[in-house]
Amino acid sequence: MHAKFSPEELAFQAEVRNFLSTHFTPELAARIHEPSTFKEATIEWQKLLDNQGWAANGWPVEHGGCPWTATQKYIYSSELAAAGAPDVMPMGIKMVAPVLYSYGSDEQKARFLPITKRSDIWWCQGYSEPGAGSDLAALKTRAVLDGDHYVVSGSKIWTTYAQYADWMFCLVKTATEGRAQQSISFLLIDMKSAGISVSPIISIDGDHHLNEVHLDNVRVPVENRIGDENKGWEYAKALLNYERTALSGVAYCKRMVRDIEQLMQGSHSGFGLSSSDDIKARLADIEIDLMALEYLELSVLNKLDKGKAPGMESSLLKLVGTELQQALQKLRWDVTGGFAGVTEPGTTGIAPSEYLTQSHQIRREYMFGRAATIYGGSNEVQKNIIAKVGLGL
Amino acid sequence: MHAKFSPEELAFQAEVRNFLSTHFTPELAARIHEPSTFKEATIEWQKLLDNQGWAANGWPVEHGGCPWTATQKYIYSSELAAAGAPDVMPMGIKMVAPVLYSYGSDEQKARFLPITKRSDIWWCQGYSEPGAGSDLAALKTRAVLDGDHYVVSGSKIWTTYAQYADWMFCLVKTATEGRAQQSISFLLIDMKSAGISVSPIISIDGDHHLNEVHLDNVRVPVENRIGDENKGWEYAKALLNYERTALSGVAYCKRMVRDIEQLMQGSHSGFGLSSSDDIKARLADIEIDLMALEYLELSVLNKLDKGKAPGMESSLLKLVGTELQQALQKLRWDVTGGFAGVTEPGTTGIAPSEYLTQSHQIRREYMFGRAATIYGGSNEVQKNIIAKVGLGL
Amino acid sequence: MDFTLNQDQEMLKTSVDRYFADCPEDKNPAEMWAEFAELGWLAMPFSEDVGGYGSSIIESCMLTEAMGRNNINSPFLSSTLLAGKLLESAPASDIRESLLSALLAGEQQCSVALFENSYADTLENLNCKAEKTSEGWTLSGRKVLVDNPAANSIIVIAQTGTNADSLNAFVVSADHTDLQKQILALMDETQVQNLAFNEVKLPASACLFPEGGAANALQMVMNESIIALAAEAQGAMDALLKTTVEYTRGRKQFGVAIGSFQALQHRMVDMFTHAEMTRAMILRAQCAVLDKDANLPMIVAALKALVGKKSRQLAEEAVQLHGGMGVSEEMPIGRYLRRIMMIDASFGNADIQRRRYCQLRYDSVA
Amino acid sequence: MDFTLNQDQEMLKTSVDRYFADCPEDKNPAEMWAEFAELGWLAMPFSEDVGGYGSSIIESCMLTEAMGRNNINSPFLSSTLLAGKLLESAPASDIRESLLSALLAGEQQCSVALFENSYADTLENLNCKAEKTSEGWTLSGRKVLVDNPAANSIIVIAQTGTNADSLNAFVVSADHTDLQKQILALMDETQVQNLAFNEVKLPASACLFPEGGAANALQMVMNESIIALAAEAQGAMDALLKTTVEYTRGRKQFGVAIGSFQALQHRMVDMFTHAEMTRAMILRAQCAVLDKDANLPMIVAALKALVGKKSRQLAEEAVQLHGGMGVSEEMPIGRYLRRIMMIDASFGNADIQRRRYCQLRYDSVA
Repeated sequence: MHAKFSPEELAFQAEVRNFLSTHFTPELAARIHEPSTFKEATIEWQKLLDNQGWAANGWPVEHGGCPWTATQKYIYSSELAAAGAPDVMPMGIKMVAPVLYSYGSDEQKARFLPITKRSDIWWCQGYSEPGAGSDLAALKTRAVLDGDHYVVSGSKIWTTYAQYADWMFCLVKTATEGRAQQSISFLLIDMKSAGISVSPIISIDGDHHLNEVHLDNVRVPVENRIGDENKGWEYAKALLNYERTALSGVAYCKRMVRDIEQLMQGSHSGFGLSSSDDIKARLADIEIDLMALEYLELSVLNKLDKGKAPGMESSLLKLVGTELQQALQKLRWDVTGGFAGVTEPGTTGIAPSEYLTQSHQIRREYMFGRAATIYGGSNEVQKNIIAKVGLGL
Repeated sequence: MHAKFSPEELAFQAEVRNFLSTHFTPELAARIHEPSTFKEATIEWQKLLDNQGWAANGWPVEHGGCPWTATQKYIYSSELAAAGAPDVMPMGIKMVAPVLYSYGSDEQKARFLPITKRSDIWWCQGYSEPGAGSDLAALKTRAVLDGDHYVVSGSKIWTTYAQYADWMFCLVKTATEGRAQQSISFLLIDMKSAGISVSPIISIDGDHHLNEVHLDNVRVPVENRIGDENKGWEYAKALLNYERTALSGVAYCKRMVRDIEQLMQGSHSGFGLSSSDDIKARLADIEIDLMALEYLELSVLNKLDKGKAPGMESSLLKLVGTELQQALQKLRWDVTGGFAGVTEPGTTGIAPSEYLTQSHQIRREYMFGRAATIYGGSNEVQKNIIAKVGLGL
Repeated sequence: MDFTLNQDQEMLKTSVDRYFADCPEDKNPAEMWAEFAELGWLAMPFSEDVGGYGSSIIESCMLTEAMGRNNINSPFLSSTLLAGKLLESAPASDIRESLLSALLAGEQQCSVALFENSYADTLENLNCKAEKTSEGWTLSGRKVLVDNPAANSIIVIAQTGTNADSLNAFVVSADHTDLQKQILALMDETQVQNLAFNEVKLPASACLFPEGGAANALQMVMNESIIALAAEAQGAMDALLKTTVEYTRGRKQFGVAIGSFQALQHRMVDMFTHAEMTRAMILRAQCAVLDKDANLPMIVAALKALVGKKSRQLAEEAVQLHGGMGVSEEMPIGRYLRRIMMIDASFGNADIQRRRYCQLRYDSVA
Repeated sequence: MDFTLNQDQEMLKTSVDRYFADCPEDKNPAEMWAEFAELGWLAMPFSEDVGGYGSSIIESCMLTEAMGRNNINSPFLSSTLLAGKLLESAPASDIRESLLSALLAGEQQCSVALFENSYADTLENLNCKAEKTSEGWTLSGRKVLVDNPAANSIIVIAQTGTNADSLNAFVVSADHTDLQKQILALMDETQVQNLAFNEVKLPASACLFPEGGAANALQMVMNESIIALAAEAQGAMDALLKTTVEYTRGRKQFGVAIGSFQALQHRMVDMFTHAEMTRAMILRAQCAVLDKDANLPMIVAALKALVGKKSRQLAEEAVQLHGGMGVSEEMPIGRYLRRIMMIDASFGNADIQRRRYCQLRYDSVA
């Protein structure tokens, strides 16, 4: 038993670091953070990753994935987060692609996988509906067969970055009777189709990430259905588990710890690290939990490497990881002494600049971070899963 | 609006203090704490209170109660707790007596109220049964009418101080059909009756407070039934609310805060108050909650004085009060650096004596204090009540 | 001990609650201010000597609590309760009388410039300097997060020397030409400003406390302002709890109302408990003011710590229990959360207040 | 990175788990000790040089975890892992070899006398003095809460001077006539003793580290002992969670199993989360030992803080969810809780450990 990296793993770590320091420039980082350049800069960054062969690292090797061990995946995502570099947008490469290569036809694979890998198309996810959040069985969007097309009508909600999307992957009802789970199909829909309209939902950080997508008699070719009719729920479920394992966010948390240490050393916060045992204790409680979470994640990865499938461990990682993220987002907001509440800093520079430069990010991550315990199956749903699967209750 | 005591209230406070300083002697306190003299010393103390006219202060004046305002009741119980003096054992004066004077016959009142007030008999409460804790509707102890007697068989559990009791007040099933709540009667049972046996339950503090009482064809005269047959549940319910208002324990909590301050100033704890912001913060969090709880209780009392009945407020006071008690019991245990874990200190005095002298009390109150969130309707049941009554859920 | 409102207070409460419940969120601020003046609310907390009605902290909290409940921003706290009451506590002077009369009539607004680094500052670490000159005073330094850039006058807190009572208060006109300003928008939809004083000249009359005593007066009005601010948070907490209970009663998932799930019920009970605890602590602090309790500073620190902690927990739970609706601007949950966060930050957050409480409570003991 | 056990470890785990699951709670301690010796467990953690099998922290934790799970008290940790390993880390000497051979054979037990005021002491504030004389050493001072009064020898930690490395370790026979003893019973059904040394004379050979280095050696064996102690707590946590889940599945209230109430389910999930977090942290600390991580002291402080906090929360929840049964001795819940509380207290509780973590983690930073 050991936790040390092997020479090969250390070499891989150095390779990732080297790539990041040369390709993830401060200029690129700034353009990704700025809403007006977010989309183009994100695509540019994903293409850089793809040129390196890393964009679709989780895919099967035959489709362009990397033959990485779980340890390598851990190193890769840790280094990305440590550098503050975003991972690829999940909707295409991480969410629809596994469904495509697992259940899609050869034509569908050939058509969509390469352009998804190259970030030539932007995907959005059409699962949630008004009135059906964590409960996908309550979906109402209907797809009625009309010749070689489905006619789709309904609404999807909380659709992340639908305003940028070229395509949507979507769960729709294709049968009116039978169990809800056996009446759902998985469709790919071109966002330029007639009858689609996207209305923005402003979220509590004041930004526009989310949307409602209205479908009004949208005609979708039958060939855009993945797998069998009425089996979409099964395909989507396999994918949900994947979504959760990606959510523990230890490396992101570590970066916030560094931010907090720096902020607390600033002369302005009133929370000097050296002088206040109570604030050190608050940070230490979180950091200690984080140390444990890191090894909880590593031990799950270790099991994956040994060929065991992740069960409710992914629920556990999501639960603990998102709670720690929120605790750190809160503490980081707090140590600015109110300055992270500034949304527009005005012109002249009287205020302590070290807070104002970070204020936008600190506030936005705190605010939108509240969603982390809601999306991807709310933490209450994760607890239900653990109670059932983990404890047999 | 003001929180100050009036001159009359201040005079009353002085009267109580004076009584306590002259009558609640250290010698009496020691005998109450010592298990072998607990019963006789407790009765002696209650008789002193009764001589002063205070033992049954909550009773209607015509039965010997005091015409106190809610503020006076608050002053009285605060002063008692501040002096470390126990209130009367609740089972007789506070629990069965209200049922007696509210629903008992004139004969029952004349027979039981005076001797209960004088502490000439010791009562115990027979509600809980094995398999029916907070759920009184699941009672199984049967009382079958046979001439002018009930024949009672079954078991009661968690019966506090049944080993000392002369009489038990008891809920029994007197009907086999109909709603559980309409098949229960309220009986007074002489503990010397044939067929009663008491077996001790040792609790996690190692002491003997609790018992299981077995009833094997015990003959109870019908005249010992309170009120109507099958209405016992109603009488008991009215009493449960009373039990809860008595449970916030602010004054007891304040005494523990003082203990903790003293322990932390000792040279041995490693938790010096002056040097450690983190431990001060832990104590401060509890103390601040306690400051709020005190006024929450006062505002409930204020409403009572204005003639309003307490509703789910008593559940709220029990919930918050017991949680704070447990938090303080835990902190007080912690600051002894392990010494409160000592059950027998041996003979020679090498160890720091300031911890060992208090060790028994600190450990016992922590341990048996775990029961505070369980008895009198568990805190989970209180939350159900608040959700229903307070929030309309 | 008596916690009941008198008849006048009951009546005021009814009209205040009605006014704010009917007040649209985007009401024109100048119009609202004029209505406050008309209703007498801007004169209410002042003594009859200066033309007020002599009401107490109870009445002030009725206003702020109703604003909090209805998510309404107003300079009432910063201009009337903080700046106005600080002016009132100063000895008689021309500038005091003229400013007070304009404030009470609703013709002007005023603001106190206190913090220099962040809301975490305490009165002990202020560095802004006022130097006495032959013509009057010269002000140098920086102030940050000063409430209400629309205020006509700013009362600047500055050091005139080095001893404990050398803090003083200086009235500066908002349009003073030597004043550098940076206006900041905050996430609760209010604005604040940072101010730089580079040897700003003031007349001798600008000094409000020529005989000293500003620190004590400031501490007292800050204490009362913090209680009123806590009442605003209370209003927001009550509104959030109410909307959460209603939402979970109506929202269905897996075929039943989510409000019927016991785990969520118990969490709403925790929210309820938080709100009842803060309400009781506000009552305690109000009584401490009315009873002139010497422990007021400690009680106020405890109050601000408690309200900061509990209100944020409650607001975060309200977001969580609203699910996707909670993180969108479709419902006002986010607005309440942002306001609650800014209330916690103002005058020093829960961590800072708890530390202050510990100093006042234990430092003499240990 | 590889967290799998090797084949020998898997086999050991099977036999250890079986032994303790079958071991009655009231088993005669001397008999158990003889069986430990027979099974080779008392020699296991030592190097082959001194007759051991060279096993690691992993194997030691298997034993303590199984003891924790089955609520079995044994001097294995204090005698073998703490005293024995401290002896092993001393340079060769007659006393070392003879004591080690007696320990490995199970013929004797040994204990380390460390604390002087309470478990909250740290190595930096020890005052017990050892003075060098022409005949050997003179020991003065007090030790408290010394494990296992049945131990035949006691290794007393004492100061020989004033500099950082003047700490040393002295072997004292438990029947030394000048030793004053006070035996204390603890609530976890173990015993400890307090010792007073009033100029106790020892031969020169009693000193285990004549060339210094005792503090480092002691720190290392304490680190490993704390990890083994955490594993014992882990065993107790796992047992408590298991019995709580089983109890709530069987126990009916209001007509249904209380384990079906969602609020209780979510609280059991919190208990499960606590147990998985501590397990992961023990893994981290074990790896830090095996990988000779320089951050081991910081990781061990974090581990002890985490285990203390989470195990006590879990045990208190186990009591609560067992209702009346939880506060009676009808079930072993209380025994587990008491043992967990004593484990938290030993070597400094969660508060003390967090403070140590903060010192090691932030003091160089700020």
